[in-house]
Amino acid sequence: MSIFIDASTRVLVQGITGNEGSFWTSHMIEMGTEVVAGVTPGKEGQRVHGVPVFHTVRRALEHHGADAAMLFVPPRFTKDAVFEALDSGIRKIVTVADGIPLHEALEIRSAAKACNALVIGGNTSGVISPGKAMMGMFPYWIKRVYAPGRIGVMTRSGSLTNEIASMVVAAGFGISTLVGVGGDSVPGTRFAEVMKLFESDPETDALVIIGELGGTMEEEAAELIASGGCTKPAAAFLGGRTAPEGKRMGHAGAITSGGKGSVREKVAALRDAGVLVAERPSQVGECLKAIMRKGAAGYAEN
Amino acid sequence: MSIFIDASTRVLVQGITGNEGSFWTSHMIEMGTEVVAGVTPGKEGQRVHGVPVFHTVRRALEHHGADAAMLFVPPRFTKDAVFEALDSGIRKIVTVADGIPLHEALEIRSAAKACNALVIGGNTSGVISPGKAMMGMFPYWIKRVYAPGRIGVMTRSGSLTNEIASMVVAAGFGISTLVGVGGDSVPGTRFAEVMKLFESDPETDALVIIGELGGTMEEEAAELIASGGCTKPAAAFLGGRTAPEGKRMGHAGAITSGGKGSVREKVAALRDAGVLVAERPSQVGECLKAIMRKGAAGYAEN
Amino acid sequence: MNLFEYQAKELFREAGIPVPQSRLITGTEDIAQAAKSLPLPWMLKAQVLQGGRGKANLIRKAADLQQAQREASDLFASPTGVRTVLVEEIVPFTRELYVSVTVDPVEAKILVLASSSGGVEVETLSQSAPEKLLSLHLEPGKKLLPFQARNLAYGLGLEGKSAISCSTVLVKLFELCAGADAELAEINPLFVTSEGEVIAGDGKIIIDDNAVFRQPRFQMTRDHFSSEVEYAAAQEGIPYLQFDGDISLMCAGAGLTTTVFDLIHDEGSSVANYLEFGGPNYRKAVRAMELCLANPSKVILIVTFGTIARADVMAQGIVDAVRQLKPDRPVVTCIRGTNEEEAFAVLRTAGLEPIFDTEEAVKKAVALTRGEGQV
Amino acid sequence: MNLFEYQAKELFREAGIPVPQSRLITGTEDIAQAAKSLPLPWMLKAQVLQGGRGKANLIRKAADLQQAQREASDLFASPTGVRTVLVEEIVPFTRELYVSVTVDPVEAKILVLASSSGGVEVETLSQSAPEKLLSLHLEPGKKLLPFQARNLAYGLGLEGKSAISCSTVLVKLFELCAGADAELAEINPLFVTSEGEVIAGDGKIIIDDNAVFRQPRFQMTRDHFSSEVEYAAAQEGIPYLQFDGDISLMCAGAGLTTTVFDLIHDEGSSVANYLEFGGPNYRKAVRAMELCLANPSKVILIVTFGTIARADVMAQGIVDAVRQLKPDRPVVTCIRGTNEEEAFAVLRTAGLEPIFDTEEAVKKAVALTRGEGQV
Repeated sequence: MSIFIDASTRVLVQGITGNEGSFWTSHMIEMGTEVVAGVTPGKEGQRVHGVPVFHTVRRALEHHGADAAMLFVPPRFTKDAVFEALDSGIRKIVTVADGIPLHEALEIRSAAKACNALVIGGNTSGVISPGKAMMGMFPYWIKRVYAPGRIGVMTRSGSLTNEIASMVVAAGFGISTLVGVGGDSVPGTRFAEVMKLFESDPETDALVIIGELGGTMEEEAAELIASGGCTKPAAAFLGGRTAPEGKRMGHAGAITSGGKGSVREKVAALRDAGVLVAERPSQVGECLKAIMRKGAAGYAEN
Repeated sequence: MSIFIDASTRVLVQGITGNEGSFWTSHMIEMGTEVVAGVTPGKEGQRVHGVPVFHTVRRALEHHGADAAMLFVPPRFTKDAVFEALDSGIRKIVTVADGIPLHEALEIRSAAKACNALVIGGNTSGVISPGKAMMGMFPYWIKRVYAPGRIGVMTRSGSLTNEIASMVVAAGFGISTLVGVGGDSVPGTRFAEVMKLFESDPETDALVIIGELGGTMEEEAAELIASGGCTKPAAAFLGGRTAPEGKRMGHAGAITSGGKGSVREKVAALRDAGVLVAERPSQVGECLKAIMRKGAAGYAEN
Repeated sequence: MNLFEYQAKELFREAGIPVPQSRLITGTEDIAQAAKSLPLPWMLKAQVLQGGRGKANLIRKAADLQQAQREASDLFASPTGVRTVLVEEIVPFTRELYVSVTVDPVEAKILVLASSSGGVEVETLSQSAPEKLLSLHLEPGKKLLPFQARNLAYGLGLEGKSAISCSTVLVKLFELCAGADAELAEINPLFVTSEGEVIAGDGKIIIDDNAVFRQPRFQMTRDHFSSEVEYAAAQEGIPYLQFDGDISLMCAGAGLTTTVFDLIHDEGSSVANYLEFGGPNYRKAVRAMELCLANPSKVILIVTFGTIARADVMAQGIVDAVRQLKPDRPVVTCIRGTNEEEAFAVLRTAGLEPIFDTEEAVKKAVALTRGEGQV
Repeated sequence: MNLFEYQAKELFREAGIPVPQSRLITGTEDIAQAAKSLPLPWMLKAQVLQGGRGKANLIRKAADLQQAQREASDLFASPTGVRTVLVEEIVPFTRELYVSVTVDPVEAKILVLASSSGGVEVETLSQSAPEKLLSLHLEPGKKLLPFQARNLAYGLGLEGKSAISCSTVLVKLFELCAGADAELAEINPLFVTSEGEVIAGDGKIIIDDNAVFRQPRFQMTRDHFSSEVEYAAAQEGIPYLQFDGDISLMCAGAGLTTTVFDLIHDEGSSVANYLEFGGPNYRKAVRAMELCLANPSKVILIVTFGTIARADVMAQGIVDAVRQLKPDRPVVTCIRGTNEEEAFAVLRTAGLEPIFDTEEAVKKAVALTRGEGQV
């Protein structure tokens, strides 16, 4: 299967009766995702696009097995919903909520780490394996962006991801899985953790990292590659190369302070680790082609 | 060695410069206890009865190895002192403080359980292995009470312990180790946990349980014996047989509520498990003699 | 420290837990004033700390003002000593639940309990219908999360709005328990109305005595005690319980005092008061004996076996007390422990015959209550 | 949200962290009044959010009233836009420390930092003297215990009273951080006086923007912004940054906007303002364009690649905005994503030529700033 989700993954949707939950549930189903149940307190007995709704995760799981939880829950209730899923034994969670309080995001990641769970998000579009399944909100209907293939993509951004993914596809490649780790300063899962999954994924040949200023996720990715923890060829594009110090560029996590988190440092770290970094979106396709050739050459040498 | 402490146990004293800490440190040393260092923030460089004082446990341990911590610390600071000892890797702690807030006592026991530590107390006289070593405040100088021997004693009380111990000694026995688990409603360590230590202690032949109304420690002890977790012969004395419902008899833990915690139930449970329960202090010696005979007979039968 | 129902409900209200409208009155004369702002019919609830107020007829219903005045004056005249009455609107309900937060000393966790059979004691519940009693353990320091509260509420069979209301109350009660340093925070019954609202019908909160120093809001007042002597002892910090028997206990050490209490009953006698002057109070012999003398007991029995509470110091205190207070009844002394030989000598100087054995001392005291063996 | 120094110190004071005596003034005329209750000499500290105020000459010393008035009027006349000045007593100190509480997103823990070299930026510290920077990680939800604070304080080489004072401050700062939903709570420098007292010399607190809803005490005011446009955008909830270049960005998606920002600079041009009208704001094209027009920019560049922020809806918004606002400068549009074909049609109806490629759009906009390729 793909690294996070495929057509056999049984997905539970928390917050399924809301506008967003209902809308994207129908798209997740349309794309082939197996949505087994939904949860909204007080709405048990309803159905949303044919999916039965339960008051609680616990009650839903009495009737339906689930491997993953998709959260369409407002940011202030996200911690509760994540803990509810974890408490019921679910170990793969995606939350799209934009605006999770920082200290709660910290608790979410801490709890996930403690029980070896993966929480993707918040402030993300989610995870998609084009042609197979989706947890989140992607315009999979735009085929020039979300075509299936063997490139693993990781990103902190939303619309920039559409931009870069379109370049990947334009260059003749497709996407195995795309993971949006989200734009918050404390995402539940970090690049380096996603890369480990891609590393052991037989369906992924190469990686594209879509980064930006702020934080240290790109540096951690570079460190993982440098230490041999990820051996697949990787290309990257990073936004915010010319961003001024101390200004938050849209995302909570996209800020440099005291010289830390600058794209210059990130690019240097990635390049030192052997990642081919594109200067502009339109170079991403060429970079991919180059690393794939190099990768093939590398294989030939062995 | 004895179950908790003997002459080779290196003891650190937290709160050593206070009146109580200083007074009982001198007695602990006099009795043969190896007190290696003391801790009082702000008093590093002093000596108390020859024992060097440090600001923190961490700094003390940079100079002296320690196996156990003895706390003469006011109740409001006890949680901090226990956590400080645990944080430095000490796994045997005795705290005599009377008045530890309940929710902090809960945190103390929870933390101790989480790292497999033994915290004895609060609201206790501590632990003594007569003739060897002492952590706490016992009148070891009264030889008709604290004579060495092969009986393990567990108690929730202070002065009643002196009373019962005097009966044990009067009957011709002596004490291997006496553990005061304390009179609080959430002691750090419970009877059943102490009994497991006595069970594997080659220096202890039989047990005396000094219980009282309230809580479920005696029932847990009975359950442990009934389930085969403690096979040594045991006698018991329990105070509060005629105590009225709902009245707190001195100790925080000594209260029955809604019929729970009555001595009648405890005695029934202990007797069902084969414990010989004395009706009055003066019967304790006879009970001990009886179980020792029976125990010997039991061995002969095998 | 036990809080009165009205105090518990005050905390509930502040925590956002719905409670019935009410007025607190301290005399029948307050009834008319209460009626101005609180529509009848009412429940009149005596504010006493004992359980089972219903059975003890300490809760009355009043349909109109006349009846309210009658019932109130009856309650205030109760031999139990009713000093305040809570006048409360009657809440129509469709169900009664039980919810509480307490500590589990074995697991070292916070314990949340909920049952769909409210209105009865939790001990009864746990015996009669344990399957109806839901429980949840939480690590100390953790909060009850809304989803956990919802699991309990739906587990009780609640639906619709009542499930949400109940889980909200559970979260708030949990926070209240930790914030108030409570041993127990209980709502029983928690009414469920036909509109799906929940309202705390009765409340019980016990503040941890070891934490009252940081809960300055509630103080022990005269209302907490059934006698002046108990109140005076509490203000002195001396553990004291009032009984109505023959022997005043003035002992040191909770376990030993309790044991002497048993031994007296074994001998067929009875206790006038339980008093402990050990630990931090071991120099307060005079005050302790004064409290004993405030009882119509026949004998004062003093038993100690102290370590830090040195026998000689206590003996000297007792001698001072006897000289100063000149007790009108016999005093039996059994003082052992650190420096016990010196203690014996001190007692003898005052003409008090030291006894060495607890049970002998008890027998002596009991005999004295019967006029035997007068010293 | 960044707090001003005076706000941070207000929180410190309430938390029991000692701060210098001070008065906040909003004009030179307040100086005389301040002098009545605050003895000179003083520090005059401009209340602006930028770092490095010392180097920027935004902190002045005043020995007497005349000097104070001179320095204050100078500060208020600063081009930075100084609206308030903190007048503070001068604290004589023997040492300066650094202490802070922040979050570690990798470990998912709270991070406490302390250094014996205060008064410099922590980033400098961590590079120049990492051995002097002590750190401690705590699980979220846990409190900093006094012993942990003492380990840090003694670790800094403090002794006697100053060690105790410093550890007390650490415990309080830690609680403040969690209680105020802070991303960062920093005291730098923390003065140590010759008497062993510690006093917060300067303070920096950043409240988590995602939690300001439950921290109602501090609101973003005009003082937080360097221009009216920025303030107006913030009130609208539209992410906006003020620059002084040629191209007004009106894009959707933080990452994409930031990338366009880079591309413009790569082309040798400059940005007038960064503005994001994606996500919840994707129907606010009119308001967004209004904000862009408030700048003296030469071109408005619109780039989007939306999913939920549908291309056709955004295109319609842009068309409405152009019709309504009649921009006095060229508008370049590059609108892709959900329903992009419909979007192209909509744009064309209004005479806007849709560009499909981001880099092409950027090039076009830059050319337009140079008067080339006018549409």
